Amino acid sequence: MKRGLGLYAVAAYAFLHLPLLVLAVFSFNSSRFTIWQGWSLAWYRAALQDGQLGEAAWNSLLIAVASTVLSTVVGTLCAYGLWKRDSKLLSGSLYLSLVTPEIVTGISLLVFFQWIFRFLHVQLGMHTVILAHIAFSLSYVVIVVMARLRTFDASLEEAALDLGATEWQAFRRVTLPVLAPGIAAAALLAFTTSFDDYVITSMVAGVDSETLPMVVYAMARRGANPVLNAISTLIVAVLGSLIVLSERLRES
Amino acid sequence: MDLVLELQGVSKHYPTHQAVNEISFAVERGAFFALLGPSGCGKTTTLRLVAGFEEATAGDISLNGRSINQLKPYERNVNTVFQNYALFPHLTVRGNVEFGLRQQGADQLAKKVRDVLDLVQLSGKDDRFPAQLSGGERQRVALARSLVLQPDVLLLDEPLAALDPNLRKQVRGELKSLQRRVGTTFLFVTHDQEEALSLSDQIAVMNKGLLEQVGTPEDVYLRPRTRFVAGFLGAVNWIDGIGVRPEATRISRTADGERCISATVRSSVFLGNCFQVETVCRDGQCVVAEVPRLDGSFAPGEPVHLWWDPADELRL
Amino acid sequence: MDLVLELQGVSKHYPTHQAVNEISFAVERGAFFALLGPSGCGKTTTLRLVAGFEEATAGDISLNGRSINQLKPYERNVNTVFQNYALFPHLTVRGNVEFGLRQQGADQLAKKVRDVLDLVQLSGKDDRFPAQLSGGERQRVALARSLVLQPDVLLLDEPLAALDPNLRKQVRGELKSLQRRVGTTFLFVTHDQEEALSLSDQIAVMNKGLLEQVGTPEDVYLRPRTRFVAGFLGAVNWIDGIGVRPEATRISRTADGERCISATVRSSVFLGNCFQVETVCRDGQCVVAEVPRLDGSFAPGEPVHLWWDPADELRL
Amino acid sequence: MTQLRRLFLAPAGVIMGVLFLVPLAIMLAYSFLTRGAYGGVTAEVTGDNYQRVFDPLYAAILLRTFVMAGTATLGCLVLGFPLALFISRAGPRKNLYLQLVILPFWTSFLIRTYAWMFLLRDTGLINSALLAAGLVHQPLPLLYNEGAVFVGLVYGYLPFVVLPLYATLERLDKNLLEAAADLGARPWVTLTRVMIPLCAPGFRAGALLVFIPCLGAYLTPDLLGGSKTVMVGNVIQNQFTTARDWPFGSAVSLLLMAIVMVLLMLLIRRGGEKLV
Amino acid sequence: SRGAVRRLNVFNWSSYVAPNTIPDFEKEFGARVRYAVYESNEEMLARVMSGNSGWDVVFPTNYFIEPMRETGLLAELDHHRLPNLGQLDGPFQSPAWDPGLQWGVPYMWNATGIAYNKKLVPALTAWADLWSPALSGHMTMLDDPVDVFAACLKKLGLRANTRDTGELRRAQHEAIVQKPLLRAYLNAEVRDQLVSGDVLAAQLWSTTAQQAIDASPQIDFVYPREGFAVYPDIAVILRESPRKELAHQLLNYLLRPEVAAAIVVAARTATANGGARAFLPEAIRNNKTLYPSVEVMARAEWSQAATPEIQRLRDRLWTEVKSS
Ligand SMILES: Nc1ncnc2c1ncn2[C@@H]1O[C@H](COP(=O)(O)OP(=O)(O)OP(=O)(O)O)[C@@H](O)[C@H]1O
Ligand SMILES: Nc1ncnc2c1ncn2[C@@H]1O[C@H](COP(=O)(O)OP(=O)(O)OP(=O)(O)O)[C@@H](O)[C@H]1O
Ligand SMILES: [Mg+2]
Ligand SMILES: [Mg+2]
Repeated sequence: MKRGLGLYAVAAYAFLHLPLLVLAVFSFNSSRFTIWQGWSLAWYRAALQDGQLGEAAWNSLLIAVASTVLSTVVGTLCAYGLWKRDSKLLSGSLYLSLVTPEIVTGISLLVFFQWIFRFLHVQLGMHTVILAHIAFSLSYVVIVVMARLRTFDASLEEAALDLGATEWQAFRRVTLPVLAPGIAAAALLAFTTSFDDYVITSMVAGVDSETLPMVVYAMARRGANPVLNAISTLIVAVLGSLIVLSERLRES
Repeated sequence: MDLVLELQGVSKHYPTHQAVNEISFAVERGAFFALLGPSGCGKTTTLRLVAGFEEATAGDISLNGRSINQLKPYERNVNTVFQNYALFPHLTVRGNVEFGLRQQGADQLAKKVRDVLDLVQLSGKDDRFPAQLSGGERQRVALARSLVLQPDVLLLDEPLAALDPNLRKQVRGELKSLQRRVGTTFLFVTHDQEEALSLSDQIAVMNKGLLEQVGTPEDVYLRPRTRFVAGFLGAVNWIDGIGVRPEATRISRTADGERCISATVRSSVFLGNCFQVETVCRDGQCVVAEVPRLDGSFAPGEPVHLWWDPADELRL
Repeated sequence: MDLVLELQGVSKHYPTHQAVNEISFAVERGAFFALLGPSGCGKTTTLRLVAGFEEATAGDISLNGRSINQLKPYERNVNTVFQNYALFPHLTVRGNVEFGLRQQGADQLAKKVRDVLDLVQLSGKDDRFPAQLSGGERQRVALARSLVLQPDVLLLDEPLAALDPNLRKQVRGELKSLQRRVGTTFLFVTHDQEEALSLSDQIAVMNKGLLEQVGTPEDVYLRPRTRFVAGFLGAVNWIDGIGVRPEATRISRTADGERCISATVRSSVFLGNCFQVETVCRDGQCVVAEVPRLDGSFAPGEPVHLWWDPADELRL
Repeated sequence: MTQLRRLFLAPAGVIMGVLFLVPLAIMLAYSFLTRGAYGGVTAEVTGDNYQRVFDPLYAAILLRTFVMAGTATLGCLVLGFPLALFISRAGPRKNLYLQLVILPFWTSFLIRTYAWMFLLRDTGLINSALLAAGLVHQPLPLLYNEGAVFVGLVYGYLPFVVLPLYATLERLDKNLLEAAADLGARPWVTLTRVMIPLCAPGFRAGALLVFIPCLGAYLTPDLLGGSKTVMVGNVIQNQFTTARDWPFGSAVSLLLMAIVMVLLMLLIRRGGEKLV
Repeated sequence: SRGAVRRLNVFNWSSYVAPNTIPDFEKEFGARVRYAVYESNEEMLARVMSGNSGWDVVFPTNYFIEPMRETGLLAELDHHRLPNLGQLDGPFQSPAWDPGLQWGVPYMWNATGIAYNKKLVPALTAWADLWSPALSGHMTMLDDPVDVFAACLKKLGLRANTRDTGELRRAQHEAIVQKPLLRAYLNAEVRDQLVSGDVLAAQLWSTTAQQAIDASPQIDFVYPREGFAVYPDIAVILRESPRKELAHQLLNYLLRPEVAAAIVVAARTATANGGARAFLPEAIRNNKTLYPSVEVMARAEWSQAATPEIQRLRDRLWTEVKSS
């Protein structure tokens, strides 16, 4: 049984990793097609020189960072508040937004922005994308931080009060530090979901807010393109090492 | 006498449950005061009312003669040692002990911390994190953290419950001597009558949110006011309405004196320092006698005579 | 005599730790056998070796004279009552009790279940889920679940530890009488010497993975072979190499007889059925005497004389 | 505490209100209006958008979507459980293995889908390999069919079941498994009668986390399914682009939401676990 | 983002300009152009629909002009700012969809035919060939109701712009019959699959087909016997644009013969710019894919905007095809 499980795991991991591995390998292929014609960095050069890609990557990064910071702060406070005493309406809508199909979220936001823009003339752009991302990553953050809070011992806070700390000091100096790992995890999740999102972004993006996934999508639509393999590999490498790094930090 | 803490007709009613009902008692300065009662009787709630984590539904709590009902926990000069110690996991021993002092903006932190850690024999472990300490050490950190603030009353919620039984007896002794040394008033919650008897100057026995009796260990053990108190503080044989404790129940092979009951031994269990002899009277009632080991044991089936000194009867 | 379980030179070495070292003992059929020792001494590991959850590094375990080293847990006719009871939360009381029977493909399930539930006085609660039961009831379900399979040996890992102290004493009695009624062999792990003494016919005392002594309660309490055993089973005064238990340490105001030590009372604590009198000898050594309450107490500072019956000395 | 708490909840409340509830409300409103001649909406209140939803055509699409999402979910659970079990048994390496499950999913969903297109095409790697090995003589039609969509969905959502299942397995009291063995249960019985039932919460959470996104999926059917099949997601997207029929699109979206909510209620009722 | 430098946001089909078209414009007019590309009219519409997307110039296909105008997305052109309008080919001077060229300037045009692999014998000549079981699993159609229905209608010998619901239904039947034979409904991405041989025959736009042909000698393109639809892509200025002047300057710039010619050479497209012909190399001018002969063009049918009713019916029928 034990061995069977092991073999299965090998197969499962192959299933999970092969596709990207293949992508990575062929990103070094000198040929456009899936016939191996020898090593080459041509596609990487192409990817790195492509101005549109660079800008899109930069946009994605800005958006991800901004929305992560905001949704993490707001989400953490919210989780804490809900943990103190549940608010049916708020937690309800959080759960609902968590399980709303992306397409619906995207459409509803698009409709919403158009509708309010009738009244105040604002253009779609970074700000709308960031708002949208906050809207959908908020629930992730709350859920993750909440999971951490469930294992948080309320008497720690009482102890702080008992030792003369005010409620705010207790939160600031005891609750937050203890929750830190959970918050970090939440932030990581928010960041990647934001960095990865296409469906919602493509609906609320404006002229100056094309993101990496949007460019990738357009390229994928145009058919096989080794430049895409190169970008994908770069993203996997960069994000992957980012994750590993953060893991290291958390452990130490 | 100098009362540091006074509760007058204090009640705490939860929507679903009346946890504490009109209890009143007073604690003398420097006393080791125990709140004793079965699980769920309202001990912790009472403690939390004093600490200020719960608001009393009725009644008045006063510290040094001044009412503190309106004060927030961080405005009351009492401190709590929580049942699970509630040490801050992200702070070192020093960090934990300093926490309260910083809130007060006290001076010479370092010295105060050093002194209190010496007091609880934890010097040298200042830089450990709670996770790196044994159960006993954690408990001592919790004590130090509160004691360093020199509270008027130190509240302890089953401080020994979290310790492994072998450790418990030892720590019990240390706790007592510590209290004697620092002279701080201890208000101490437990459901273990042996603990309460061995530690405290005064015991308040609670049951179902009500205060049954307050008194010295001897009072509550030898002169219980209610059947509950009598039973909760130790085993009792109830013989036609009269209560006699097993160790006061004398047992002999020969009938001497008139007022004695004849019975037969059902079983005799060796408990180390004594034998627990279970006998059955004519009327089928079961009476347990505790015989010091040195007085020897009795064999099952042996006919015996039971008697006791009227002075040892429990009068409710 | 009829041995049901035999361990011969059994060891369990974990990469990091030698949990059990070459222990050997035999359990008689129908006996109530206790494994007593401090936390971490290897009791649970020993039990798990017998149950088959761990594989012995060395030595031989035999059941009814046949070696069972090679058998998987589900092939051994022994059953375990886990410390946390390990009841299946998704099954009702009946479901839990039936579980083992189904595996055996036994017939008349219903009857067997009814009988065993009667035995542990749980009839009528068959359809409750574990979450809907009190601690004591859960423990009884765990017992029923195992007893219904009529194992050659029933293994119990601190079956009382999970209960609240007030309940513990009562359940202890029930457990004993249950064992007498069903006559199943109980192999019982505890770190509470009072529990071991009051329950068992035989006690094996373990320490640091080694077996220190096996014997009746009287043997291990009165005739301990090692200092560890002597100390673990109860308090001991060590006076120039001779061990005397507090309750055997006589204390009197007048010196009678020659072999007696003069000392002064330091403190006297009321423990209900007795006073714990702490005295200090000339040489500064501290000796504790346990005085039956009825013999009255002593005041701190009183000069007293200590003596004991040589027969009460512990000879190692 | 109350005032501090109110302060803490306010921002989230505002965000959820403005960026989630209000948009939904607008869609609700739209779903009762009529389509403008050239898209957009005109302020004529009507209910036919909802009638149209129940037209057999869309009912069939809804059904197909459910079947597809259902099978994908099942696939994820079946494939995910053994993996979760393996990880929970992996001892010190647990975290590494867990990271390995998650790692591919730090990459864009599109890239992962694209990788599969790359593998499954006639001249893609799998077929090239099969041909080279002489196992087949002409390439198998791997891409552009429901099979490909299934693979894409399963691949895309596997971790969403592995994580909760792993969590429950971690919380699972090992004694329970030992108890089963102790009572004479062979490994298989222990697995089916004790372990799997006790993982019910994990299965439930996992199923929800996979099933719902699958309901809304529209890129996977397009990219891997060659647009030959429509799922509800495609219908919605189509209404807001090609068809330019926002009211109907809104109606379908809200219907989907309603279904999701009902599912959620049922699951929360049963067992009442939190999702995460 | 307003600076001294003038900015212009242009949203165009992929590979629809020459590498230096935009840079030259920027230099000449001291402007900074943000140039992004899309793959389908829907994609573009979805982005500009909000009326505040920030785009200034987009290039919808002619049948999108009417809806976009009706929903108030388009700005009216100022002909004084477009002196080069005269360069347009005859047919584009006053087209059916916009007689006065009020709303847009025809940019490039495009026809749908069949791109196929030469190894197929006999060579494909008609839409009907895309119904032949022999090619089952190796054919694709465009993922767009307009194109697919046009092909089906033509196969039936009907007008691609028909307003007759009955005819549309017959076309739908054809589509449903054809679907099982198809590998997929693909747009531009089919190009590489043609080149790599995954796909042997595909309904495709002439310009995309030309790119495939350039990539592989194996590919050829045919304007089907039954006739085919022609789609001009129109350069329009969005009403929301706050930079109408610069936008006009771009349109006028794109109308310059040499600019248009350069684009054709680079992107291999068919321009609506008659003046450009003169600048085109022989090879391209006679390229039968980009510039079919007169007799071929006789079979062409210029696409028109469908009425909302037809559009709606077509979408529904299309959904039925997809879910069949
Ligand atoms: N927040 C609450 N809401 C409702 N009932 C409560 C609440 N807190 C405590 N109770 C009830 O009040 C009673 C007293 O609780 P309390 O914790 O004081 O008991 P306790 O004496 O400390 O018991 P233990 O020895 O088990 O700690 C219990 O029956 C408990 O169920
Ligand atoms: N899997 C393991 N790996 C390494 N050491 C172990 C393992 N399991 C137990 N030990 C060690 O073996 C020793 C005996 O463990 P065991 O659980 O038998 O003690 P115990 O007598 O049951 O203690 P307690 O009374 O606390 O249950 C302990 O020191 C423990 O740390
Ligand atoms: Mg309590
Ligand atoms: Mg143990």
